[in-house]
Amino acid sequence: MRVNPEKLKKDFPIFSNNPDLVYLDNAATTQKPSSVIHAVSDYYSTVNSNVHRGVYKISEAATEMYEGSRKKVSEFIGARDPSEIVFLRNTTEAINLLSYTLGRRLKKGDEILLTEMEHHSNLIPWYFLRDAGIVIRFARIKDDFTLDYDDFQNKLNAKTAIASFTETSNVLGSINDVRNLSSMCRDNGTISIVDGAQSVPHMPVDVSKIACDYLAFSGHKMLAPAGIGVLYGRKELLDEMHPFLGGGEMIGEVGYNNATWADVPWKFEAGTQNVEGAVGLSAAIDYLKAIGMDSIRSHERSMIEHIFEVMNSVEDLRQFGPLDSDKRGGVFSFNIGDVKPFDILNQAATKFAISHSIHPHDVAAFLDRSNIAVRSGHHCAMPLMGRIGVSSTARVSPYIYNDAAELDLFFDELSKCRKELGR
Amino acid sequence: MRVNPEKLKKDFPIFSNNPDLVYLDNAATTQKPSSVIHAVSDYYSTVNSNVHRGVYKISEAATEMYEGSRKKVSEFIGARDPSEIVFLRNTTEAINLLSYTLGRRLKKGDEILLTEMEHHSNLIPWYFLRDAGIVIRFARIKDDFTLDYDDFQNKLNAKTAIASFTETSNVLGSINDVRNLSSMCRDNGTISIVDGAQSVPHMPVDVSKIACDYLAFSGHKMLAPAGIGVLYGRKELLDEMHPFLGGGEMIGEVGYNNATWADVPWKFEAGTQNVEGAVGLSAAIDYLKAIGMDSIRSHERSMIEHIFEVMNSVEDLRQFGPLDSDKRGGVFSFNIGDVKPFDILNQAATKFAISHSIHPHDVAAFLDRSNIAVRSGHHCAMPLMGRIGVSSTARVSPYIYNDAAELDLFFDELSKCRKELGR
Amino acid sequence: MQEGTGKMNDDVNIEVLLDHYRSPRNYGSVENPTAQITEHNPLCGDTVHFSLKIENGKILDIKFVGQGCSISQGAASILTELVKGKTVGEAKAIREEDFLKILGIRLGPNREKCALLSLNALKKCII
Amino acid sequence: MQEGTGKMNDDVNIEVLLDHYRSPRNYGSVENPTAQITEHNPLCGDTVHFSLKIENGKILDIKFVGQGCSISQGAASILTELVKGKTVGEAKAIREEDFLKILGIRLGPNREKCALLSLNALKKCII
Ligand SMILES: Cc1ncc(COP(=O)(O)O)c(C=O)c1O
Ligand SMILES: Cc1ncc(COP(=O)(O)O)c(C=O)c1O
Repeated sequence: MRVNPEKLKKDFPIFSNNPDLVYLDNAATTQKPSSVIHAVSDYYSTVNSNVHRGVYKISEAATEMYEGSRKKVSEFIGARDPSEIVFLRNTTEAINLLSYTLGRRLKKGDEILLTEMEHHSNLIPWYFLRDAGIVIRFARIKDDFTLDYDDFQNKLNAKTAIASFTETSNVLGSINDVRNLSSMCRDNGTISIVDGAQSVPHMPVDVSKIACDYLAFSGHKMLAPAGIGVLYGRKELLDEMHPFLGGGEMIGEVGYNNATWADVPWKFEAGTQNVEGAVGLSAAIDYLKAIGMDSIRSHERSMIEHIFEVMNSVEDLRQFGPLDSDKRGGVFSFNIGDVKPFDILNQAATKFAISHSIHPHDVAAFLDRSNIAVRSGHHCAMPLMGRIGVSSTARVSPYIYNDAAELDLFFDELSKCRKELGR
Repeated sequence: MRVNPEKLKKDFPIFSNNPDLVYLDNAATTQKPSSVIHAVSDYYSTVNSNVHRGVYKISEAATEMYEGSRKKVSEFIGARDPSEIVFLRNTTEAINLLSYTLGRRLKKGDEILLTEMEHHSNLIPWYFLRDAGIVIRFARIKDDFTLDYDDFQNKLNAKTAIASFTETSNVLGSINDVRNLSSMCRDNGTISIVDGAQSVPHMPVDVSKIACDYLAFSGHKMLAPAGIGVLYGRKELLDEMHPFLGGGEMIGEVGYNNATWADVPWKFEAGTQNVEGAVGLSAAIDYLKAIGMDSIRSHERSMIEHIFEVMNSVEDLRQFGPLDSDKRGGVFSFNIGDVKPFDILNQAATKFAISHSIHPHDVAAFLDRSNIAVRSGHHCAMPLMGRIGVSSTARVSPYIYNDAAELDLFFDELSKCRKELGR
Repeated sequence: MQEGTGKMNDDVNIEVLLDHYRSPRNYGSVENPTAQITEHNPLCGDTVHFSLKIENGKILDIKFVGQGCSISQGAASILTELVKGKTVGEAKAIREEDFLKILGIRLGPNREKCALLSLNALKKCII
Repeated sequence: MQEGTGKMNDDVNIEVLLDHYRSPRNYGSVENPTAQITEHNPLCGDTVHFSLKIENGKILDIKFVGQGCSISQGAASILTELVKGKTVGEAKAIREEDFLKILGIRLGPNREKCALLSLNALKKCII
């Protein structure tokens, strides 16, 4: 099936309420279709209750929905068993769970391998371990904005306990071959973690093929509510991990002096579960599956190819990402002119350096006048900003409800922005 | 204003969809009024977007709603400033945040004082610290199911770094004088943490009066969605704490070798925020404030007094909680006959010990036939179950939409249950 | 939502289960057991203890003691009758679905845990 | 939702701000400063650096260099004009609301951070 943005758009109430809205910030969060909104409000209106522990009808029904969603997620990403799916808040929590629990077993001098293109959520949790003498290394990116696989391979060594890498960069759009990376890790006896925040919503992702140890992603970036996210982990690994949060539901038996843990995945789901979130995620997956993840990938490929075709119409445009659409998701980061990192010496010397560039915030604010919503800033990837030599960028990230006409409108307004604000 | 359950009930769609439902499991989670359900779906349909970082209209609007909710929460509990309010998933996460971050500073032999009536969520996070040589002590409860304040005071000593205690027990309904407990802690130089999961939804709670250091509670137990909870902390304390989860939004500046943190409360809100949850919580607080927390407390007091009046009509009923309604929330735990903890020697000897009791699960299943939803089990308070000499209990916990007639129906059915299943 | 969830009287077999609950078969402890196990259901503290006498891969005797709801205890009693005299292999081959079918009552996911407690305990014990 | 949020052209004062952005006043560094500070806005990497010459509690000179959006840089320029010649006490007394009023443009909560960057930096620096 081909994605039909015009038709799909009708499923999203935000667009009937804001008919002019051109929403191009989907890498941040996506809009919600009626089916998801209704799944959540129907849940509240029919069976809302606590799961797992209620011996009454609505609780049994809510439990079935919650565990049913787990099953749906496990099938969606090709897991062997629903028990490999842990419901958490988001990608960030999932990676922190791993850094806290796997971190317990590391010792001084052990290494963690990341890449230069990671989101803060796949950096800071690991940085915390530096206090314990853990060394963080970074696989480099190449000048074409793709990952340097040789460098990754070279930096994998006997001390590399964990490698954590994104499948798709939220800044560059680069798609990493995580199957290859996971296989390098496996050969090296290194645990592999895939940050799927920007891939699971946008293309087919199958953990049985990637053969990674863990995969994390967020519901809110794939049409589902905020507050629900997923950690996939191989069962053998989850089984032997220490729990992360302690509390209700994650226990076996508790006395005043001792406690045992529940089986996975419940061991990792302390506290009252976000059932409505899981129900919403289930509805979102139904919606995405009806379109087909392959079709979604094709649509985004056509979007980025369209961008490549028209982007040169804008003077002084710099774009940051691979120009090969095979290796590129829909994410498009750009600037007008050079938006260099701040350097006080240089700054004072060159009198006033803004003359040849427009700050991405001004770009975004200008586009907002035409109700075009784009992101501007460091995209929670400050180190990468330094690496590519900018202080920040503007970013466009289309999804299933965006079409070429919207991109054309965006580029038209961008040209106007260049004329009005540039000097 | 007097609480009018019959009128309020009309605001909750679940009751029009399940007209016979007598929902008495509010200590587990509460139902949601239309105003909350609509606040969430309106959010999705109008301004859904990422907060804090978007330079476009819907993101600015969403940010205003999110931060507006924080302000509303801070006023609701009498905090000095919105920056003292951290949005998390639930009480469980809030207490884990404290155990992980405050735990960093403890040293071997330091003590943490809890009470015998804590929920697993206020036990297990502290138990984790035992690995580091931290000693956990428990203030006892008395035979009348109230806390032994003298024992609490006696167990506070020079080594007591932290004390964490519930305001209202989710099993016994006992209301602890947390102002008194916090003052004992302050005098002893001990950090005080109040578990407000069962109090904030049910009575006026004012941190400026309690003068505790921290307070935790959950939205889903006070008409709001799941997935949103609150940690209140005194600003001076939050300021100097290490962050808990690392990721987007909680940073100041990040390089490959270093990172600094954002100001509070954002330092503790890593990852994409649950904006719709905060919006729902805001609507829930509006709803509760319109009724008045004093009125809600009075209503629940009248509910428990009504229970005291009629409970003796059920043969063999044992109840577990203070009989003084000044010291008692609406929670009512009970059994029919003695539901003793399992003891293999005793069990084999006495042939078959179930004869004089009905297991709470069977009670709950029986009541479910009449659509009366009550909880049965250990209520995530296993140690307390042992302490009061039972393996589990059944529990009724009324809220604003429950009335005396529902309680009467419950007791009628309970008597039938006693007759049909007892021997 | 109204279906399949703990309506105790909907099922003919509920009476059989309740009878086992009220008059449990094989209640007690086997003397000099060759295998035994105590298992709890964290949902509610339901407990079963099985003691077995196994010889040449055959379950010669099995008894249980326990405490808990009618479903957990009735199911334990039914299970002892089911596996007594069977081989360990045959007992291990009983799947959760099979046992639920034998019990013949419809249960929601939460009560299922009660019903399956004894089967899971037995399997752990005769590994 | 449509109001008060970054409609750059709604406000007369936007032209003043843009003029400061395009032709910043007091741009550069004071020689031998008695106080200086560099402050970033983590939202976007907007940066301002202030250098000041303060004598007897009076701000004799103040200059800035910086990089960032029109709002952060324009506001920095406006701020230097505002406080030059004022006492430290007077500068410290400028509240966020006051400064936003002086800028005279309506901003949502996210862009407000850009506008307030320089005021916050200055206050930290003259504590
Ligand atoms: C006293 C008490 N503390 C903590 C909790 C945990 O709350 P949550 O599951 O929302 O984290 C609960 C309820 O489950 C409770 O009753
Ligand atoms: C690549 C990547 N990883 C992680 C995250 C964090 O996701 P979340 O904020 O939902 O935890 C994001 C998005 O914000 C992302 O783009």
